[in-house]
Amino acid sequence: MTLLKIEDLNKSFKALHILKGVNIEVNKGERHVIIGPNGAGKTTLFNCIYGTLPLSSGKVYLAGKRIDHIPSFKRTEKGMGRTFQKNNLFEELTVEENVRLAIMGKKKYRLNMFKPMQNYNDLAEECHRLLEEWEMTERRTVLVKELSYGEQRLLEIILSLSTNPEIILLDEPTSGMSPTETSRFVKLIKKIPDHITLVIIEHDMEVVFSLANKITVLHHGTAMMTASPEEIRGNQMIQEIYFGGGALSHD
Amino acid sequence: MIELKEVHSYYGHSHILHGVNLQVKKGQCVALLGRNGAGKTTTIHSIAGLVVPKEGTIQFKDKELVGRTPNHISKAGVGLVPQGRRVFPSLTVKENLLIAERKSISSEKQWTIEEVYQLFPILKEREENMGNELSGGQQQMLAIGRALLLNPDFLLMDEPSEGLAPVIIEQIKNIILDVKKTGLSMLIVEQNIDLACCVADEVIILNKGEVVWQGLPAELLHNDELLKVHLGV
Amino acid sequence: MVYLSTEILVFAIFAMSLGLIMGFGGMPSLGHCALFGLGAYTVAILSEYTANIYLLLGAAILISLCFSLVTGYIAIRNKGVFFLMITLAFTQVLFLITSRMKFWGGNDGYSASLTANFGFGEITSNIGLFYMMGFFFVLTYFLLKLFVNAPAGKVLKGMMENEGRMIALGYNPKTYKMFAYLIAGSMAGLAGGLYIYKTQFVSPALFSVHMGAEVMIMVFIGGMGTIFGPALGAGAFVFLQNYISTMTDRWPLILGLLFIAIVLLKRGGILHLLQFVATFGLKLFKSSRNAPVDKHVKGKEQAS
Amino acid sequence: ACGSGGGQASGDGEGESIKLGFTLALTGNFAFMGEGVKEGVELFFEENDYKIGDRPVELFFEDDAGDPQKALKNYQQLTLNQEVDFLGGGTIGSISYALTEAAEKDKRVPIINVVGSGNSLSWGDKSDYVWRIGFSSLNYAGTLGVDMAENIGKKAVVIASDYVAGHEQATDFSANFKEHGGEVLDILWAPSGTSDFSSYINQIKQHDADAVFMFIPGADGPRFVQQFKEFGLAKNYALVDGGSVLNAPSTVEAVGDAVVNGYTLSHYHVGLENELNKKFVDDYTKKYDKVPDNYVINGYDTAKVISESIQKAGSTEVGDIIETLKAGLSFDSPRGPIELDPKTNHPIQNHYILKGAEKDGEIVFELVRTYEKVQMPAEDPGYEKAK
Amino acid sequence: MLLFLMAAGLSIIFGLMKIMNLAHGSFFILAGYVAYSFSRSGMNFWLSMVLAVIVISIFALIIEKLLISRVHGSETDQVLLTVGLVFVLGDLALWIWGGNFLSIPVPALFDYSLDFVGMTFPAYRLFVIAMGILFAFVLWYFEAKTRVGMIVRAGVDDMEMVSALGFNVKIIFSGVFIFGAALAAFGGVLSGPILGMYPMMEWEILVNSMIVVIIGGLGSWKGAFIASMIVGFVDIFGRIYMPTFAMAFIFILMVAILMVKPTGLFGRVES
Ligand SMILES: Nc1ncnc2c1ncn2[C@@H]1O[C@H](COP(=O)(O)OP(=O)(O)OP(=O)(O)O)[C@@H](O)[C@H]1O
Ligand SMILES: Nc1ncnc2c1ncn2[C@@H]1O[C@H](COP(=O)(O)OP(=O)(O)OP(=O)(O)O)[C@@H](O)[C@H]1O
Ligand SMILES: CC(C)C[C@H](N)C(=O)O
Ligand SMILES: [Mg+2]
Ligand SMILES: [Mg+2]
Repeated sequence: MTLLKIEDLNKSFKALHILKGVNIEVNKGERHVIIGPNGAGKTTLFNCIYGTLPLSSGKVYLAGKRIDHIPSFKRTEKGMGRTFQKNNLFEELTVEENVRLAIMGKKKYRLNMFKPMQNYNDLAEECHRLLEEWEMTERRTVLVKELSYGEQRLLEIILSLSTNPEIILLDEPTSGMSPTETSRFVKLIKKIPDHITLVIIEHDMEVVFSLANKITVLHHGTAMMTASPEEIRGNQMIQEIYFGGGALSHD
Repeated sequence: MIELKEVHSYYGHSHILHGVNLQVKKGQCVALLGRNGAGKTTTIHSIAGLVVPKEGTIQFKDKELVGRTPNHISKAGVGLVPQGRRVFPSLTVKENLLIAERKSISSEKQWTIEEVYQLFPILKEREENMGNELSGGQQQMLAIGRALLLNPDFLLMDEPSEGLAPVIIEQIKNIILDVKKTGLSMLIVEQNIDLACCVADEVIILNKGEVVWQGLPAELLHNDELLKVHLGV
Repeated sequence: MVYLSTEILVFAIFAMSLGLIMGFGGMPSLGHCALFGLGAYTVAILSEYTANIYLLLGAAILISLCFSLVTGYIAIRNKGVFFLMITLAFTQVLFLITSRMKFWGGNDGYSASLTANFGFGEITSNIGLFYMMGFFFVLTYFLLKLFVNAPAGKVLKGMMENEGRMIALGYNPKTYKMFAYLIAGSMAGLAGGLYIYKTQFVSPALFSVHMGAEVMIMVFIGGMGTIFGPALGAGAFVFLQNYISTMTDRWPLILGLLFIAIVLLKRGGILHLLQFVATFGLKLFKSSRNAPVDKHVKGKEQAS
Repeated sequence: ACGSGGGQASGDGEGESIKLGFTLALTGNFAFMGEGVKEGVELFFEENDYKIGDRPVELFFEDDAGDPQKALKNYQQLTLNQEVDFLGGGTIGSISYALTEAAEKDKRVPIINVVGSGNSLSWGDKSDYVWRIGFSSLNYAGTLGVDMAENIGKKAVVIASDYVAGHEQATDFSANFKEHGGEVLDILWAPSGTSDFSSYINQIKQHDADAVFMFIPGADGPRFVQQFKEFGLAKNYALVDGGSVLNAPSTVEAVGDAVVNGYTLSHYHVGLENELNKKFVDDYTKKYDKVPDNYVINGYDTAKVISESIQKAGSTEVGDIIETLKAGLSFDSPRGPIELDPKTNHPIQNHYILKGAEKDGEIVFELVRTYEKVQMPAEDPGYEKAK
Repeated sequence: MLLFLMAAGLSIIFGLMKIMNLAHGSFFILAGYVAYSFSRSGMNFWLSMVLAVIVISIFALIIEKLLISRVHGSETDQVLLTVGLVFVLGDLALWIWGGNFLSIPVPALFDYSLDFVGMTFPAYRLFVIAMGILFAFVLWYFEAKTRVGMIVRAGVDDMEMVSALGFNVKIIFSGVFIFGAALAAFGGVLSGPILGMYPMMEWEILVNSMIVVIIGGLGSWKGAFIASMIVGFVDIFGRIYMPTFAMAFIFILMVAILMVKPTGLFGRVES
């Protein structure tokens, strides 16, 4: 079943035509990785899907419904979550407070003005569960700005998971992570239940090939090809434009 | 060229570096590896003067760097590619480069903006765009270009390959090797062990603010135990 | 003294309302006095037709609510200084309009004569007024307190920290900002309405830049990002203004030096200063007694 | 402001001290009036050893910056906290109105309206508790309208501050000017706080008038006078000022010879030949090192009225004082004979037409004409409002 | 043009350096007061102008070193600190120069007026206009021909990084701050013969220059220049047709512009 469908998406910044008629379909439960050279338009594509940037033209469907005209916070309500390429967190708050805010985004009582935050047990529980799952419980009272880079990346992902999404867009989740953290991260990502769909931008090929079951190559703003990891690996042209030969040596 | 002795650095009250010792000789490239939070960036910052070590000495070309301000250190010939790019969003791409351009004090190789543009043609194309209108990888290129234009004698690179596509990493690798040939000394922090081992003459592994291993790249690549324990590979 | 305390209470309500949008919503309004002034004018003008305090205060709240709705809608799109200047602009326009309203006194202001009566007797004495303001102060204080600790308040604060991220978490920033703005607006209107019971006089000066700046100052010196801080700031400001000014002509000088001192001591305001002293004191106490008081202090800090 | 004075010097402790409170514009646009009044009051009590009869006097000055809201706050503070026996205040009309209303309602203290010029304070809004020592708009502008038509020119342009007193002055001037054969070509309104008058000045230039009548109190006034000269208007138009701005020492100090040949009206003139004035000018100059203007004399006479009425009433009870004032009070002041008219609570006084001149490098005002014993009409003459 | 003279300094300190300097108006009129005192003591206009600017620059240096440099980056602190300064300076000025309106005499060189197509232009005003253009030129030069403007913008983004590039950001920031204050001081002295000085004037100056800088867009001298023209025209026409509401028009104009372009006419869109 197609969960996310992008149809003929175009995006220009003034005279720069960045995305040129992108078409992508993502099925439910898929681990869909988007790769492509720097500046191909991957982040821009995410921004357009999520509504952070307005599209120039084209359509975006989520579960069959068009969503390209609704504000981005409503897309979260409809089941989308995302992380940012550059850490985008509440630096002055603790890890726990960050997570709570995130969880609350989908709760009905988020507009409640009178009942103190501490009194919501479900909130506390969910927060606790998430932190446990992602092995961050120990760090829960630390201010985010004092976390190491890798930890902050992790928190990015926790936040996007907290909104209880059906589909998550992850923008270079492992960039800046050490191999240790990266492999832990891959392990944790693999634990994400199957019903949650993941769309991931990644440059680290190990990560790409250990997670992906579908890969889209974005080049100069067009989706050159969408195929299984094996096909991508075997494609000569892609080898050239993206891997520049040799980089795949240890696969 | 540069020598750190028993450097102890703090953020506020938290003690991050517990007596780091390391040395980079002239024309040498040293790679600094370690897990997230090991203190790699802190080491870089201690050298660049962005963090002032409370104890220890840092000798650079016979000058003591501890206690000097970042601008002095930079003027003394230290260039920095910071972690997270840190390009200036309110400057255009060109201005981001212009601001760094200066004459080298000793090395004969002089980088110019044109050369940087040749290295990364996309920067030329985006010349008039603001710093934050670049893609992540393009910003990384800009940060590298900016550091080269300082024409330093000693270059600090904090995860230069972060967020770059494999082709570009390959390119960066070549750049580093080229630059090395001009006699520039470097300290590189990397997560990409392949890249690090390819360019470095020596590798240092940091853990919890202490140097836990030091040796040749080849040794490291063949020491599975080490790779597993400290780098998780 | 009673007379002064009454004034302090009114301004405390006013300052707390501004403190809400400034300290929790990141919206520095230089035009908050517009809402106060509107509340005051509403009560003053309507008092010709009715003496029912519920109606009058209700109307004050309603009018300022409507005004916040309109101005908020426009101003919320901007941030920082831009927000500041837009709110100032609204206030200045009101200032000019009220100065020209010949019918309601224009520049000369407009005297009203009214006594509070909540249905159990007229409040004529000063002390009575004091209790009345005190009641409203306590009421608004607890309402605000509830608000900032409740989800909506926390979200508002998150919004101030990092709006982009909040959007990506599914929050609509405008809703929350508007919400806070309306609450603050109606509270300021209420404060304005109450003020008339004390002064029995309104004039366009209520809409002047000075008025706007003064409340802002109260919030600042009291301590931003807290509820009680601005109230404390209002108290300190009114008190000092009255007392220093009877002692010396150099009141602005002293006030100015006070600000500079607050900033240089690197504390957010009087409240923070007090907390600092308290924590410090307790630490000393602890070190001498070795008692587990640390937690206690923490709790207090968070409560504010 | 500070509470100064007090009869400690006498030390005999006879009688409780009399507390006098003042709310004046000591800062802001109207500070030049407030300062003058304050100096006048202080001078009077200094001459009288800070005593009324044999009771010591305590003075409280509060600043209202020309804002009625603040003035009312001061009023409450002074009457409730300090419990003063007599109040002086009202540097501008709007404050006078606010104070009058409050006094009429509370009936707590008698008030001397020091400068406030609102006409209706003598008519519909008159209160037994508030007595004027300065002048009303009509009082000044009326005389000037007559004088200008008869002596200066028949065609005039009016420029006035866009606030109550400005509108009153423009109305009263125009009506009297027309009655005596003058013609008003245009009336321009400048909001208070105008700093650049060039657009007004270019409008004035389009009229072929003999004179410009201005009423622009505050800091704007001197600025206008200066720009009037700067733009070369002084050559072609006589400048007539209805607010005693021109001759204020502060104006002269600020704009220098730009006031030369300008006319103004005042109920006081430094050069008046009478004993009281000589002493007054001497004392004042000794104390403040400058010459007094009509705001100083207002302060001085305010103190005089307070002192006289308390002594005459023999008490500080509000009721007694009001009765005394209502019975009529007259005395000789440095400004000439003065009589507080109970019909209007406004003084009957002399008006002096003054003209700026340069004499031996100094700028002085010369007395050109005197109108004796001008009084405020007891009823509103109902002039057509100037627009 | 007067408006531009008022706003030029602020457009540097606030627009470029992002320092919320509410004491801008105070620098402005303080310079006027100081020049007044010098010219009173017999000095000619030009000399007192230069001296006043020097005095204010030194003063700004002290303020910057002692106070402002401690609150970099925190807008709240800057506001509070500079408001404090406004009060202190205003009160000191009141103390020293009194509450009366004071004015600097027009320099003899320009003490005449020209008639031109039925309008009168005092020579001094023409001179002020010329100075305004000169200011614009200085700012243009500052921005286009020196790296300082660039460094300052970069410094506002990331001060640490700029110093890691080898610039002594602190000194540069102090220098630019003083430059801004000196511009304000120049403006203050130049407008002295036209506007004069009186207590509380600093607020008017501040509000006016804020409006100009905001309408023009932060960090853009072009914006400030054009905005001061626009505001000037609106003001003049407002005064002729609806005197009391002239100011209201300006505010409405500002709101309208910000509604269409939330960062002002020439402001950069920040992400
Ligand atoms: N706001 C903008 N204005 C103009 N051009 C922009 C803007 N944002 C991005 N671009 C350009 O659009 C192109 C695509 O950028 P995008 O960030 O989507 O790349 P990416 O594929 O995510 O690259 P990377 O792997 O380096 O992160 C780049 O060439 C970039 O320069
Ligand atoms: N500004 C700060 N304040 C307090 N603690 C900090 C700060 N910056 C870093 N730390 C802490 O210092 C430790 C070392 O951080 P550092 O950034 O040097 O690590 P790193 O080795 O560069 O890691 P990474 O690979 O994630 O970049 C971490 O535990 C981090 O939490
Ligand atoms: C200058 C004065 C005549 C002004 C007057 N005091 C007024 O009521 O505003
Ligand atoms: Mg990207
Ligand atoms: Mg690091």
